[in-house]
Amino acid sequence: MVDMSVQIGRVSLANPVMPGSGTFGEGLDDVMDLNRLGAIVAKTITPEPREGSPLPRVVEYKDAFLGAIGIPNKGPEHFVREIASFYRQFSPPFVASISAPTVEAFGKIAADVSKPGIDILEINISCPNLEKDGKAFAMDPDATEKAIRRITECTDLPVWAKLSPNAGDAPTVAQAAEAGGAEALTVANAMVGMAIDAEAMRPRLGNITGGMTGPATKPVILFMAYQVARSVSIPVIGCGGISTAEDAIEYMLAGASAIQAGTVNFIHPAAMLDIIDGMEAYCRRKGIERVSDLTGALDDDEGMKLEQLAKSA
Amino acid sequence: MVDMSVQIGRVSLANPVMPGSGTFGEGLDDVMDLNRLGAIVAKTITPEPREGSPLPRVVEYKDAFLGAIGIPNKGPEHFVREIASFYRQFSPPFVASISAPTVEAFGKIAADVSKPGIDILEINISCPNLEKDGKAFAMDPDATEKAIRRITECTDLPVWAKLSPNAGDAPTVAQAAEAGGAEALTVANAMVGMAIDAEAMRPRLGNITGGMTGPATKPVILFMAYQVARSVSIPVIGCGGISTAEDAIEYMLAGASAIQAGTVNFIHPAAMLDIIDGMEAYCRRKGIERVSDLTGALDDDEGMKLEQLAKSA
Amino acid sequence: MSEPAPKAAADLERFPVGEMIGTVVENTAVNDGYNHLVLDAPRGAATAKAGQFFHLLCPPTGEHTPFLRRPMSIYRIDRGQGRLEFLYKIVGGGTKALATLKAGDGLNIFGPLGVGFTLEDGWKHVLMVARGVGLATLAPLAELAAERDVRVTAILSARSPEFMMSEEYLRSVGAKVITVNDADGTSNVDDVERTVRGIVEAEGVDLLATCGSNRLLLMLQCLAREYGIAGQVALEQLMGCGIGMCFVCVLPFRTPDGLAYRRVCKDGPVFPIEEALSW
Amino acid sequence: MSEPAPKAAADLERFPVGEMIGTVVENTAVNDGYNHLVLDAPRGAATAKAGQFFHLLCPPTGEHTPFLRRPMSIYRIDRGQGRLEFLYKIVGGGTKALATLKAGDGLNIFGPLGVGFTLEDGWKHVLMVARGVGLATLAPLAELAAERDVRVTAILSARSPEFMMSEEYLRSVGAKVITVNDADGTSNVDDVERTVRGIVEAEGVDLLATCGSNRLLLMLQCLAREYGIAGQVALEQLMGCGIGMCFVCVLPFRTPDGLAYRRVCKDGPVFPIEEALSW
Ligand SMILES: Cc1cc2nc3c(=O)[nH]c(=O)nc-3n(C[C@H](O)[C@H](O)[C@H](O)COP(=O)(O)OP(=O)(O)OC[C@H]3O[C@@H](n4cnc5c(N)ncnc54)[C@H](O)[C@@H]3O)c2cc1C
Ligand SMILES: Cc1cc2nc3c(=O)[nH]c(=O)nc-3n(C[C@H](O)[C@H](O)[C@H](O)COP(=O)(O)OP(=O)(O)OC[C@H]3O[C@@H](n4cnc5c(N)ncnc54)[C@H](O)[C@@H]3O)c2cc1C
Ligand SMILES: Cc1cc2nc3c(=O)[nH]c(=O)nc-3n(C[C@H](O)[C@H](O)[C@H](O)COP(=O)(O)O)c2cc1C
Ligand SMILES: Cc1cc2nc3c(=O)[nH]c(=O)nc-3n(C[C@H](O)[C@H](O)[C@H](O)COP(=O)(O)O)c2cc1C
Ligand code: FES
Ligand code: FES
Repeated sequence: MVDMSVQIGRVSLANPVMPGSGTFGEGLDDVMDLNRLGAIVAKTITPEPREGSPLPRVVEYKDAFLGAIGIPNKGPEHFVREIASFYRQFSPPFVASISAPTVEAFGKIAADVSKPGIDILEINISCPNLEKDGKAFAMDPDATEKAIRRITECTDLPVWAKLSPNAGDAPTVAQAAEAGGAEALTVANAMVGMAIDAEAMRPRLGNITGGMTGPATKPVILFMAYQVARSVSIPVIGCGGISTAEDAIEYMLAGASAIQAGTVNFIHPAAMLDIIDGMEAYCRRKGIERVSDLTGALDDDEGMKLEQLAKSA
Repeated sequence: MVDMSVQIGRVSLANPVMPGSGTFGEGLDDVMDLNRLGAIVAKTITPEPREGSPLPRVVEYKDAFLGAIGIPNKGPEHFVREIASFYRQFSPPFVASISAPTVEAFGKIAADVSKPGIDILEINISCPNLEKDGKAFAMDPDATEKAIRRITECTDLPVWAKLSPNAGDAPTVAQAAEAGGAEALTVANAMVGMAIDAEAMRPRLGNITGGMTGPATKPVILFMAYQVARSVSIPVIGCGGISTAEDAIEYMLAGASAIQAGTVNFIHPAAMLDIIDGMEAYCRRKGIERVSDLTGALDDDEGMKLEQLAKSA
Repeated sequence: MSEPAPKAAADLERFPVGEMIGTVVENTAVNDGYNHLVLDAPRGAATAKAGQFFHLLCPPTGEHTPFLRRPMSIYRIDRGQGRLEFLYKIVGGGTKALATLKAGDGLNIFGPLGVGFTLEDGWKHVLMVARGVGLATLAPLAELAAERDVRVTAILSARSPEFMMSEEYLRSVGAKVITVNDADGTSNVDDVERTVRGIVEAEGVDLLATCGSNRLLLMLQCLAREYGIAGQVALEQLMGCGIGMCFVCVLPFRTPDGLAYRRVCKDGPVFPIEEALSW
Repeated sequence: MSEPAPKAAADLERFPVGEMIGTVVENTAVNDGYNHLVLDAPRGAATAKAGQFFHLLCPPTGEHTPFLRRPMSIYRIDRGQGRLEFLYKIVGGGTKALATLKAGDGLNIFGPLGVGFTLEDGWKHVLMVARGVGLATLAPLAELAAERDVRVTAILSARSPEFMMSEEYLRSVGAKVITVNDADGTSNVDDVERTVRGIVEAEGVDLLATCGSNRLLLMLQCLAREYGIAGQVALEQLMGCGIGMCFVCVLPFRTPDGLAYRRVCKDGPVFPIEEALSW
């Protein structure tokens, strides 16, 4: 028997697998037993309701999903009343994802959703900071720290900060989020990209740019998770291109304590169950007793340099 | 007849297509007529000779090349004597690529290679800055500006700065390079990534991390080129995942004045000729007289927002 | 990505929607550009309803590697034989890949998905007006109506008689079929409108159902309002997940609160005709 | 990526290396895990030399989408018929994809590449010692030697007699063939060393050539030094470009200036035996 539980700050999860925000919905309740998940993560909500981006909202490019959805949502009140209460029937911890355009607004929405039935707040800081030229919070260690600090002042719930791969210096932003009081870091959100229709001489997305997700991003985000895990002491939740148990294990080896699967839910709707089963089978096969033992277990001695070869030759 | 020439700062190129540094070599002279290229770009050299990274140096991942080569080279003297003189037999402008660990060393190597037969210096600033905790120059607008300024003081040759997609704020770094005196910007170098062998619990590259290049990176770097082209007034040379004429045209539409093809040279060694021919055919078919008219010709009005639809409904 | 064995939920009642492997019985060209796909898929056939769709994982081929699934309306549900049928137009990478499937091959399908057509008790006559591949979507409605002893008249519009599909099939389930086409000029909207008015006024109609043409939709919206008849339209939009999670597939609709986006996959693909916007 | 038609250089003299489409004549299993591929590729066959290799663009299949090319030694050059032959072991995605090719299919190959074997004037006897798929690489040397009236003795080592490939072919070009295998215990290095010493001392040898085994390489390095005979070894390393541009394929070598990396694709794949390091 493999112990599949993992500890993320104050919260213990039955297993390390959960959906990425915005890639999950009630529809999956018709497909699989949601109680098997490590946690349930809701789509991001914002202080004001949003209709979302102009159409078209997606284009596929090789192994990637390039989407510009624009966080359509009906605001915090509807979220607490309708969505959070729907998920109370399920046992896994329920994670609300929140975003806001200012530090104050972050604090307010955090307070607004800190209601029974919501166990954790994931902070989507990949959104424009209206106090700083619209540059995303996640690109800016200082803004990140301020936002997370304000949120932790406004809620007693554990706070996870979701970083952006578009920030140049991931470890610094990660440390800022930790300093602000985050209990865990989700690494990471989508990579900004664009696609152009050469014939039409037009962007392929209504929003011009979009977020790239899916398998194609894995090498870059896996590295980011590795780098971040080595620079903070709070747990890292890996998220980027995870489609299989093997991908999930790679993130754990790189230093993640849990993982989120996003785009794969659109392709194989029950993929998270396959990932859980595959991770367990891997541990069993390798004689690893606790899945949490995988965290950071990468043997990352560098390959031999020529000078070392010369000595050993 | 389509006019295929483009102007990059002081230099006029017969066409907009050239290889990415490090993805080209004499070997191609046995494969195709190098005089057909817009320019010839040499592999980066450093002040001191280097053996390069430990093995293995490459792993493929879906549509990407993940490589850690480590800039093996024999230093500037050998470069001027052997490599630059070999390329004097060809007509396209010859671009040397240089890198260095300090601002001073950048200036010195720039002076050392400003020799007859070398027409342009491309500055690879994706290398660690030993004066600033080893953080790459390209991640830091200030260091970028200082390095480029020092180089332009030490050479009369046109200077192109090659940016990194790992910097969080590409426009700011781009403006810094422009302020330092760069005549053009190459956008961009490889994205840092890593790959892990879950079975062996080891990194797949000798160097642990590597640069991700090839088609998978196109959406991200295309966006970076688009963003940079709108924030500087010097030409942008697009580079990232270009394998076909269509890819090249997308970069031009996004704002690039020329393009570099990298990894595709490993897959289809004569791909650059196909790209040139394909761009010309596209212009002919569309009645575009000068390939340079493609630069920035993207029609990037946003899609209609719901509010606008409401008005028009 | 190697194909994981789909998790077939043991409990169909509790988990009615699922990923499953259908076995290709037939995948043949109906006419230039359209294919007819018959799948052995007992689990899907058991639960699918008229107007719903499946989300197909088109197989990677040497040339095409479709990443996302592709939505396809169910053209026919054969519960007796446990089969699902699709009628699809070959347009891009996904449908080209689909067209390479041969009898005996497996196809990963996900569904049944979406809100289909509704037949209210007491309705006696359904008038379907379909164009092109829209025929595929309306066909199961005809069969459903037949099961419930509701009369069906179907006006099928196509570019030319060769593109007139499923005429036979519709007649076989008891529909009265009227065909119009561009080639002989019978398909222009004014003529079709006249035909519809004739039927409504002479025979009475309880539901106007349509799919596949913007101009027919506009015309039927007006007639539905004018005559006070219920109308339903099946819409299409590019999709991501197919089950309401990603908000990729939205279209604008007229709602009581003004214009709003709704998800074609989850809130539709069949919508009340008065809410649809023309596109 | 859709396959661009390779730019066939009009001028073979000026551009001897190129991308070309070979037509599969045969692609059959030789024994468990090894395939023999025969390609119609007149341009390649015209210029290829013993010890060189081609860089193959393994076709994407539903399951495998190899991104980079895969290097393969030329197993046989049939200039008369304009054919190239390869002998390959099925190990991963690329070679699995290769194994799906059928007669008549096209295969995009790039070459000929690298520095092959050198036969100096006046040499009279070549002793080849090969193991496993290393046989593939040495076979053209035997044929080259035969053309030049140089005598060849080949010691072939394999796991068991079933894995003994190309024995017939080597005999047919006039080589004297000695086979050893693990199954009957004849392939251990000490025995092979004794055999080599016997041949060198009894018949005289001008070149020791080897490929495919680290232990055989070490043994032959010593004997080459001891007897003062030339030695050449064909090496393998993971490759990117195949023509010396990317520095992916380096291995460490003993050089006059100490250890240094060299590119297997461009500086090799055949190297002087004394420079190779064991691996
Ligand atoms: C609910 C629903 C039911 C459908 N039923 C059928 C059906 O029964 N028969 C049939 O032939 N087609 C049907 N479609 C359309 C079908 O999904 C698309 O034709 C298919 O996805 C195209 O895939 P492709 O890879 O071949 O083309 P792509 O290369 O993806 O696209 C080719 C063209 O088709 C457009 N397109 C792509 N996906 C869609 C989509 N989901 N809806 C509308 N346009 C799209 C693209 O914008 C592009 O212009 C249905 C769509 C929906 C949403
Ligand atoms: C100059 C040269 C000539 C060769 N000639 C032959 C030949 O005649 N017959 C033959 O069967 N093989 C030959 N090889 C090896 C052949 O290239 C590899 O077996 C092949 O690339 C594996 O591809 P794959 O996708 O099937 O396996 P992958 O999935 O890429 O790899 C499977 C395993 O093989 C290893 N491998 C991959 N590529 C190479 C490589 N280039 N060299 C060594 N190991 C590798 C990987 O590290 C991995 O362990 C040659 C290699 C070189 C460099
Ligand atoms: C359609 C879509 C919508 C998303 N919406 C959100 C969101 O609302 N909030 C958020 O933090 N991340 C959002 N994401 C990002 C995912 O949670 C996840 O970080 C990303 O998809 C990377 O994981 P993947 O490669 O497994 O898809 C969205 C991603 C997709 C594809
Ligand atoms: C094997 C390899 C070596 C490279 N070496 C260098 C280098 O020395 N200097 C440099 O500026 N860029 C180097 N690059 C980056 C390329 O010039 C180019 O920026 C990158 O490959 C992106 O383009 P692509 O997607 O077309 O490959 C290298 C890339 C590869 C694949
Ligand atoms: S396709 Fe994802 S919400 Fe409709
Ligand atoms: S494979 Fe590129 S240098 Fe050898």
